[in-house]
Formats: sequence, structure tokens, C-alpha cells
Amino acid sequence: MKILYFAWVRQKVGRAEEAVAPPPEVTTVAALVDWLAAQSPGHADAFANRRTIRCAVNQDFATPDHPVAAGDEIAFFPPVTGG
Amino acid sequence: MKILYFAWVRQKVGRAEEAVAPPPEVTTVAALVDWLAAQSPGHADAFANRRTIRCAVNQDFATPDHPVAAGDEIAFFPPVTGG
Amino acid sequence: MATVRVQEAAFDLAAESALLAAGRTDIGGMASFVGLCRADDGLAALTLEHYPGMTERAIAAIAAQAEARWPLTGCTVIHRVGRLPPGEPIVLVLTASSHRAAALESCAFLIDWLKTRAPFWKREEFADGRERWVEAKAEDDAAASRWEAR
Amino acid sequence: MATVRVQEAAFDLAAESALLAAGRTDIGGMASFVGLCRADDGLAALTLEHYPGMTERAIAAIAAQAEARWPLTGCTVIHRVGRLPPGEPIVLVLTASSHRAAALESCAFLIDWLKTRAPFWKREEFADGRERWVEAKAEDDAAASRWEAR
Repeated sequence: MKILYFAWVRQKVGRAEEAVAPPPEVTTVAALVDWLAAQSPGHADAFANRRTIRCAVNQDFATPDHPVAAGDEIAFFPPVTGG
Repeated sequence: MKILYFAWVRQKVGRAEEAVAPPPEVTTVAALVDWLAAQSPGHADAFANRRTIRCAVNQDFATPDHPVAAGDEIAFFPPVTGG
Repeated sequence: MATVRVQEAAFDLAAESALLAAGRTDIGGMASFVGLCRADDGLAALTLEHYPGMTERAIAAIAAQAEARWPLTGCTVIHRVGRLPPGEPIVLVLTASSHRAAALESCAFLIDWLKTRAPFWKREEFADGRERWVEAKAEDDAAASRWEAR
Repeated sequence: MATVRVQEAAFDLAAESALLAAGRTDIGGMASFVGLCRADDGLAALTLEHYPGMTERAIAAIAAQAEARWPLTGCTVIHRVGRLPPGEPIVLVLTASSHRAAALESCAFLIDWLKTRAPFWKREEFADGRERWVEAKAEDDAAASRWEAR
């Protein structure tokens, strides 16, 4: 799956996107966050406070229990501040 | 006092303005309307339904009990429809 | 202090916006409303009559109310008079504030009160030659009165 | 069908209004909101980041909501990205309807929902070199949520 990061999540992870292949038990956004947080100190820092992270799966906002699968485009970012 | 008429009130009275000198007992907008309505068939027609007439005394909206005096500018018109 | 004008000529929204914004960096939002003449029921034109002198006073008083209720950095109201065919703009309300809600709410307030408290009258002229004075609408009174309980 | 654009370039309110009105005589009111960059606390510039693809989808979905809730004859949303110094316009919302209340309410709705549902992020850059990401505001959530009970 393709992971995208925006704003300070991107800065903390240290990259704007990456392709990942988590193990098969990673079937939800919440499980994906747990798995990503263990990938590097930058990832751990970015996901340290999960209440401040928002997620989109295939460009729609998604909750922690939303399913994820190979081929998905999954984005993590702070609460939005446009307008 | 100077009387101004607007919109269909002006059309029914047949003039846009006139100078009048009502008798001294005409001390309110309501009394002035009664007096004006007796001045001509056009005036009578214009003031036939007083609920549809609005008034301004010296360029401020005024109610029927508002005082009127020599030297005042008094306007009669339908409910406003701008904007 | 609001800018208030009653004129026959068209107005220029972009130029008026630029005037309110010129040299400022404290504006967070500008809201505008433009009312236009609709071609309802074969309407050929509207003719707007007003009460010169009182109209400007009444609009200035309404604008002063808006400035008292919301923290505005600018406020412009331009109302046209004379004969206006369908598609022509009739009225412009423009407000600026550091806060978007103040700009948006004051703009809605201004147009609602203008409709019920400024001395303008519209005469409709139809393609078949009929003419009639527009009657005041109860819905406009209702829209205006929602600002009174505040 | 709304016009939605995400762009670095400035927008032209007058040109966008003219596009919505072109050839029509059924528009009674057009409402606009322009959000601008304020120079709060020594701000030197805002940089707006977005999620290409999702941003356009999200704005189109918000505009579709507005068109479902109000009888609009036109709707335009343009949001800028990139680095914007104080005084620069950031976002334009423009709505047209035969009825003024529909134009005004949908304009307010669109900016409230854009603030809370479209993937943009603002980074502030100050004169003294500090940088920080703007945090989401509870008041924006409150403004957006007032449209949910309807």
C-alpha cells in the first residue's frame, strides 16, 4: 500500500510518501498506525499522540476501524486548517 | 409644512410634493392624514387604506401619533421594497 | 464609517473590494452580496424610486447598526435607482472584518434591513405593457426581524 | 455542477462573478466570501499545503452538499496553495441563487465546511524566523457543526 504524509506528520516521518507491505494481520487503520509507529524513531514521533492524527483511505476521511488493504492509498495528517 | 409623496401614493395624489398649511388642530401624523384625505379625490384615493401607508417626518420613519408642526418635511409612501 | 452611495450607474465589486482592502493586513474575511434584477413572469424592467436625502440617512443608520454589532474594518453599501432591465445588479453590500463570521453575518444583516428599512420602491414593467408596484413581502419582514432579538 | 479549483495564482472575484451571471436573468442574489491572510503577531507569510486529488474531491463533495441543500444557479470555490504574505487572498466562495437567503446561507456553509473538511494545512512563518503549523480551532468545528442539525 501507498502511504502519504502531510504537514508536521510529513516533517516528523521525514518523507512525503512511502510504499509499505505490512503483515497480513494489519487490516485496519489503527493496526496500520501501530505497525508504522514501530518503523523508525521519526514514525514513532509522528504517531506519538494519535488523537492529533487524521487519516484518509483512498482520499476519503477514515476512522481508526476503517479497513486497509494492499493497493490502498492511505494518508496521515493533522486536523485540517484551510479556508 | 412640506409634504412629499412616493411610488403609488405619488401617482394617486397626482403630485410629488406640495406645501400645505393645515389648521392648528392638526398636530399628529394621523390628523394630518385625515386632513389631507379631504383635499381632493386623488388624496382620498391615496389615503383610502391607511394600513398600506408609511410616513416619515423630517426623514425619519414616524408612527401615526408622531407630532407634526409647521416647517416639518413629511413624506407618505407605501411599505418599502428596495434591496 | 461606512461608504454609502445611491446612484444610477452600475457599481464595480472588484474596485470596491480593493478599496476596503487597500493597505490593510488585518482583514481575515470579506463578504459581499449583490442583488440582481430577475426576469420573472416576463419582466421587461424594474424602475427604482427613492427618497433623496432620507435614503442615504437610512442606509447610513443601518450601516452604523452593523458597525455597532460586529467588529468591522470596512462596510460599503451601494444601491442603484432608475430603470434596470433583468440581469442588472441592483444593490451591493460589502463587509470586511478580521473574523469571517462578523463579515458574513453583518452582510446578511445589512441586506435584510435594507429591504425593510430603506426608502426604495420598485415598479415592474412587463413585456406586454403592464406596470405594477412591487408589494412588500412578509418573508422580508421575517428575515429582517430575526436580527431584532439579538 | 460547482466550479472547484486549487491553485497558486490569485483569483479574480469580478471575473468569477461575471462567469456565474453570464447570460442569466434568473439570479436574484450572489454572495461571496474571500478569506485573506492577516499579519497577526508579526506573521511574514502563510504556506498552504494540500493533498492533491483528495482536496479537489473533498471540495467538490462539500459543494455538492450545498447544491443539495439550497437551490443554487451557480457555485464557485477557489482555494490557493503555496506561500502567501499578509493581505493576500486565500480562498473564494461564490454562490448564486434566485433567492438571496439561499445565496447567503450556502456561502456561509461552504466556508465553514471548507475550514473543517478540506485537506489543507497552514504553516506560519514569522518575521523573527520562527515557523509553526496552525492548529485546528474549536470555534471552526463549532461553526461547521451548526449546519449538521438541519
